[in-house]
Amino acid sequence: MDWMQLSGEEWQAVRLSIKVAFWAMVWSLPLGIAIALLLARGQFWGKALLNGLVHLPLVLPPVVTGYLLLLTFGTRGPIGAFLAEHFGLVFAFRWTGAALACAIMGFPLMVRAIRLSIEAIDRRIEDAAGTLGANAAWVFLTVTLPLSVPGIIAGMILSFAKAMGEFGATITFVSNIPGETQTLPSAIYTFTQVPGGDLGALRLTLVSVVISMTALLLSEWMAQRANRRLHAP
Amino acid sequence: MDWMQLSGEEWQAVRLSIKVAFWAMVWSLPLGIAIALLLARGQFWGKALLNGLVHLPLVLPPVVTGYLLLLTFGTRGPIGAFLAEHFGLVFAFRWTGAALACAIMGFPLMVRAIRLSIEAIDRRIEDAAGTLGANAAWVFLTVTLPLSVPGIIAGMILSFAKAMGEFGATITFVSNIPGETQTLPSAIYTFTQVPGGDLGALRLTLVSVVISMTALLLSEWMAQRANRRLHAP
Amino acid sequence: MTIEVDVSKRLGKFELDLSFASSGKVTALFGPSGAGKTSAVNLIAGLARPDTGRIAVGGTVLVDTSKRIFVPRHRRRVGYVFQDARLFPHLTVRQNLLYGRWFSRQRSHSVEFDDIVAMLGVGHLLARRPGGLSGGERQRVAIGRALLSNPALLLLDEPLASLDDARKAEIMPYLERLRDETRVPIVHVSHSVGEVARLADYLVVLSAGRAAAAGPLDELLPRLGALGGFERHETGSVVDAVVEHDGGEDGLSRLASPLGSIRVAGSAGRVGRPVRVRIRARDVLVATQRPDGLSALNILAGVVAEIGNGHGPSIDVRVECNGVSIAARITRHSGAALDLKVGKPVFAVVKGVALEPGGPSLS
Amino acid sequence: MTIEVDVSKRLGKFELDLSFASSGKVTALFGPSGAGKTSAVNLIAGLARPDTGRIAVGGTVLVDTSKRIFVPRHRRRVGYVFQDARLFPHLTVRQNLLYGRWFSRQRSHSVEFDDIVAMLGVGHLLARRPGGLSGGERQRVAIGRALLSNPALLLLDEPLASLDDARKAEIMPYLERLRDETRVPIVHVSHSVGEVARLADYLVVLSAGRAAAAGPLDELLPRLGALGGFERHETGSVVDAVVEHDGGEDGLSRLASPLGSIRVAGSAGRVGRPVRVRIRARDVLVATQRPDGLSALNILAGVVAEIGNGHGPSIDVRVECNGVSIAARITRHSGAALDLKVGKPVFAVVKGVALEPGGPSLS
Amino acid sequence: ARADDRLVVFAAASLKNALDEINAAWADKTGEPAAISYAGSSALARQIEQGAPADIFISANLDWMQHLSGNDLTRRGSETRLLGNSLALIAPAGSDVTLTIAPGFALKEKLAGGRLAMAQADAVPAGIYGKAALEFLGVWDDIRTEIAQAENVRAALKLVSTGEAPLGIVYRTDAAADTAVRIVGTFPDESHPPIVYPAAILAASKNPRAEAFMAFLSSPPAIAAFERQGFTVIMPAQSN
Ligand SMILES: Nc1ncnc2c1ncn2[C@@H]1O[C@H](COP(=O)(O)OP(=O)(O)OP(=O)(O)O)[C@@H](O)[C@H]1O
Ligand SMILES: Nc1ncnc2c1ncn2[C@@H]1O[C@H](COP(=O)(O)OP(=O)(O)OP(=O)(O)O)[C@@H](O)[C@H]1O
Ligand SMILES: [Mg+2]
Ligand SMILES: [Mg+2]
Repeated sequence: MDWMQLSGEEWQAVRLSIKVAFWAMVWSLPLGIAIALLLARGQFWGKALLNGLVHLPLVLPPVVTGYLLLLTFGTRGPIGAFLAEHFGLVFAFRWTGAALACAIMGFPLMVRAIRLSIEAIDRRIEDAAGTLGANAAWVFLTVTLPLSVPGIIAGMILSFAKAMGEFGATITFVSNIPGETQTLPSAIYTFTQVPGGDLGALRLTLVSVVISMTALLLSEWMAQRANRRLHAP
Repeated sequence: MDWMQLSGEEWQAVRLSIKVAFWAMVWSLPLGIAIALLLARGQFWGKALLNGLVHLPLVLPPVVTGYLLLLTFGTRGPIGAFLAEHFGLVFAFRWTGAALACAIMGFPLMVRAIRLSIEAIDRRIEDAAGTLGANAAWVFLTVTLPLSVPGIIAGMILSFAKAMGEFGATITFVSNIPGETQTLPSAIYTFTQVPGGDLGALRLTLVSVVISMTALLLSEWMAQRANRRLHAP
Repeated sequence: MTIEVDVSKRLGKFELDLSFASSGKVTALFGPSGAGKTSAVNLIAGLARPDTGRIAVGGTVLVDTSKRIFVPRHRRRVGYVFQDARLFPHLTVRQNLLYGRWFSRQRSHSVEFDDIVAMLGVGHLLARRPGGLSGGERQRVAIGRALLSNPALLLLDEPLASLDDARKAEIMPYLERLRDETRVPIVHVSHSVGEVARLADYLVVLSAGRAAAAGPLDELLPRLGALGGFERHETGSVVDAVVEHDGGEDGLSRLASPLGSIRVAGSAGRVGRPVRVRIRARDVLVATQRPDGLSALNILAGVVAEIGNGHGPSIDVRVECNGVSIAARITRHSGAALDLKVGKPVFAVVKGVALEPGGPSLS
Repeated sequence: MTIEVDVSKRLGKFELDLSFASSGKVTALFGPSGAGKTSAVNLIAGLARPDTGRIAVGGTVLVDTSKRIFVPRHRRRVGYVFQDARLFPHLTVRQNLLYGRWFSRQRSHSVEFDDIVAMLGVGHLLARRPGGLSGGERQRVAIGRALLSNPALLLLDEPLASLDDARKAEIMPYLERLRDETRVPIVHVSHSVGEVARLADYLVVLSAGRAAAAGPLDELLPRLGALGGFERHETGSVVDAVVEHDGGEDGLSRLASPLGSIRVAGSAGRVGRPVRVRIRARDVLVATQRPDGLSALNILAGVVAEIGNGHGPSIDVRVECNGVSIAARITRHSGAALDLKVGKPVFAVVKGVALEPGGPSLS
Repeated sequence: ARADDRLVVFAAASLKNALDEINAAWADKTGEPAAISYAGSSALARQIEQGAPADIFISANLDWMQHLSGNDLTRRGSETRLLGNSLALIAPAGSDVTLTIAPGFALKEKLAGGRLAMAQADAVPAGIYGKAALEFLGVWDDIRTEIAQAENVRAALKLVSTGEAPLGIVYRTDAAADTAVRIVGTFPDESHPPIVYPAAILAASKNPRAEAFMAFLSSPPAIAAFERQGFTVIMPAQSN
């Protein structure tokens, strides 16, 4: 099984991919929950617009998303320049940029899962919490949030898995620099571009699948636990 | 606004994209519902495996998915050869192949959305249907299915939107044949590959966004109606 | 139609271990909250499987763990009125009501849709969905849904709990008719002794998952006070009688009973009809001499057969009239003042309107 | 503490148009299923906004559409026991019970957790989640949750509907204590005249979204039969009295009342304590001559003040004793047999155990 | 590891095998490897436009390089034509087609209803060259509806190696390395614009080792590596 030996650079890509996928998932979670709540419950002007915006990364070819990210979050882009200047936050050609790209690509999936769970909540339970003295924020924290855990877990695993597979937007936005922005999918892509690269691509694909499946199993286990808690005697 | 004029071939790509996305969504729906039901309710050996398999297209770089499709559903591939021989069903270089690729890429999203909705159903309502004489299939048809409509709609729009943006797996599997397999993302990709193609890419991207947003609005409207029905007085 | 139940089932820390064989048309499950009534009904309906045991209704085995028989719920043809209504939220009230018909084999239906709708007073709700229904409205729709499913066995889990008396008074006679005119056995969970006494002929008193007592109603009802778990003043006697004379709505009817002739206010139905009267212990006075000029319709001569210990300030006195026992609850003080002793001849003074053969609910 | 309600609200085709001003400690909402009781309570709790109108409790305005005032639900400090329990499925029973405490400003709590848990008999459920609770168990936890939230206003929507009598008998006295010892006003929705008569001092009878009648309980209760919507035999009279002599658990107590001295079985509490007795019309016999040797404790002399038309075979006779009206329901036949006329001196024979100053529930 | 003094090379993905080998040699020599980001030439060029921290760009075609130099993004005078390649007509290894590539040759008949796999004819370099060659040979119009255009040349190769397409046009470098395909013929150089891989130092580069790396690209070990992958080295060999 010599061909299964990962090179140092490949190990780097594995570690980086996990890091990128993890942080993409974690960073997008609060915003994902907030937007899911807005879309599930809010009645406001521009809701359709917001909804469209959230779905955009799904609709656009990844290359286009990546290019748009490059134009806005790049060092020369309006947001990128602003963030770099005022917060020292640089996305362009950094792993943070890869995480941003992955977060954005997974965002519609995450939001939709959480939103579905929130919409399934019996609002009369929330009403009950309200009469007991909980204001909107507390109702959200003590009732809505715990009851939407199944959706949150689903959203997280979707975001993570998507990040493990995301390639088009990432490579377009932050390129494919080993140790910095070369994630597993980028590395796999590179292998597919040269003669004799198939084995390498297969090797990395297997690694990627193993990682994602582990995460998936973990998420199923957590979801089962949460579900059992919700319906437990 | 001369640059917004679509060429004949581009119109073809637009029509084809809608066709592919629509059929990808429609074809994957029955299987999506079945698998969502299995994953939500079933307790069987290999459930984790099935779950992993469903998520695979999310995890794999699209190119890899496309290549795997080529290997299995191509004219020489085991399934492709079988289908071609026995049912005259050919995917290679056909729009059906594009639809297959899009369906598979959107499948994890669809399954997850439907599954979330099924898991949120109060099973005691299903029990009630059972005592009234409905067997498992009827309970599913008259109770489970209507109550998971929010998830089904969400799954459909996710599948459709994904299909509108899917490119990597499609082009790898069925390549890019104008009028047959050249979908909007493929056409957009073509523009992005040459210097000065930005305007063309932008034009087609806008078209794609308009179509997807229309579908999205439609889905929101249907979901709202369904929700109102479920909670209606 | 017999209902044989002999099951055990563990739910968390709760153990249901129930065994009875009812030959009654209506079997009442009675007992305090958490005693296992709903759990028992779920086993009969096939919503849960017993860990071990056997359930048979009218000779048909529904479950038998030793023989690995388990008839699935949809083949049991039970009409189950759940404690929580469990309406289908996506269907209109009409569709909810008709849901079971879809699956009932017989196409000609013995119970008529319009009748049931009228009885339950849900006609104005038919086009609505359950979402905005009031608590009582839901419960009524749930009752209708079960009745209309053309069931072979009716399971009623506190069907009248949140209904007002007027509504109960319309539903109870329907259930009585069902009991008397069809061969559909009924299992009825209720907290109300009134309901139980009026409908049931077999009583299972549940307590902490076990049958504290089980037997024909007339044997068990006088002992109910001792079994606990409900209001003592509901203790009473049940007497089966036959209409002798019907006095019409505004008049007095006469019933022939083992007690002798009993007078009842209002119509008792056609002559010859079998009826049941319940005499609550608290509605019976004891007199040592026949009272005169008193607005009580029934004054029955008898002898004191037993003087119970009773609770607190009151005692239960069993008066035997023509060989039938009537319970009377009086104060300890009165017992002493009247110098009651076993064997002493007394008169049981029963307020006329307290006898109810088929009128409005007793509770 | 007054509760002023003057609201209108449209729900689909249903129109609630309710106006009353209760000065009572316990205001009962009474009426048939679908009358709008829950809708009214929702408006008071702030779960719904009236289309127009005003609600004020104890002088604090909760809603006033003309002044655009709407106090949000979480600031109203209501303890709402919902008709459907609405427990938090993700929290344990203990966490459910304590949920409201979190948000109550006072950290020292007047009602004690352990007491409430013991009264409701939910101690063995504390670690469980609501999932597997029985119907009655849920309801009890819901009651506990509302009581423990330290409310400024208690809204009880049929809180005892699916509880057995024994359990009711433990909860009712608690509610009575709450009424008597705290300043928390209570709005109580119930179908049971017994519960209402025992707890309430102000009654609102709802019918099709409107207040068919509203007023102090003692004024309204004798007229209840005429208002319809509930069992006629629940009609009765309420008399406020003071304990004159306490006979202990097994003895007889004496109460001083406008009717004169009333004898009651069992303990009535300490001497001087104000109590309330309800005399159901169906528990009163009328005699033209004082009966002897009868196990009735109270035989009150009076004159016939009114003979009602009544329904069917029975009539309501109002007997005035010492200036206080007592209703008696007797058969039309008896009325004729005794030759009752307005002004005729008679005796109201009241069965002793039917008087209940604070004992077990009446229903 | 993102030391700012690290040498960053943006290179067309098809060069990976050769450049990885050269980079190893470079690391042996200098103690630190260059960071090479492989991607499509178009993506890399756009990133350079947006200020990517790259020092050297090696493109798979002249267009994107010219696009950058036209915008003054390359260091003047550093641009060189590094490598050349040629275009091959391939068939699956098991196929027995024979064809002589010549004006008006019987490509369509040999497809026999199948499709000709090639990279996107309007976008991807290999496709552009292939289209030009077919036009030059006068068979493009015959065949334009029979073409399966792949995302890139590697995908076109896959279509042939899996037998999905009976014939395909790919770089000779790709064809030579894949035992699942057979080269049917090579297109004459004059049938298409020169296939050139240009390299340049970028204007924004401040890395002092950029020039050395550029020079190393035409050192004998580098040339050997390129040639092992089937490229023609255009740049005259320099001696270090
Ligand atoms: N899944 C479960 N896990 C643990 N305990 C359970 C479960 N299901 C029921 N129980 C317990 O079993 C007991 C009996 O429940 P059941 O619902 O049968 O009571 P019930 O007699 O119908 O009471 P009620 O009159 O309050 O409806 C209750 O104490 C309940 O908490
Ligand atoms: N959202 C709604 N849309 C239409 N009708 C409604 C809505 N909400 C309530 N209603 C109707 O208003 C009436 C009053 O309902 P409400 O729940 O207040 O009754 P209730 O007096 O509490 O009855 P119950 O004793 O049965 O609980 C009912 O007929 C109900 O169907
Ligand atoms: Mg129950
Ligand atoms: Mg209500």
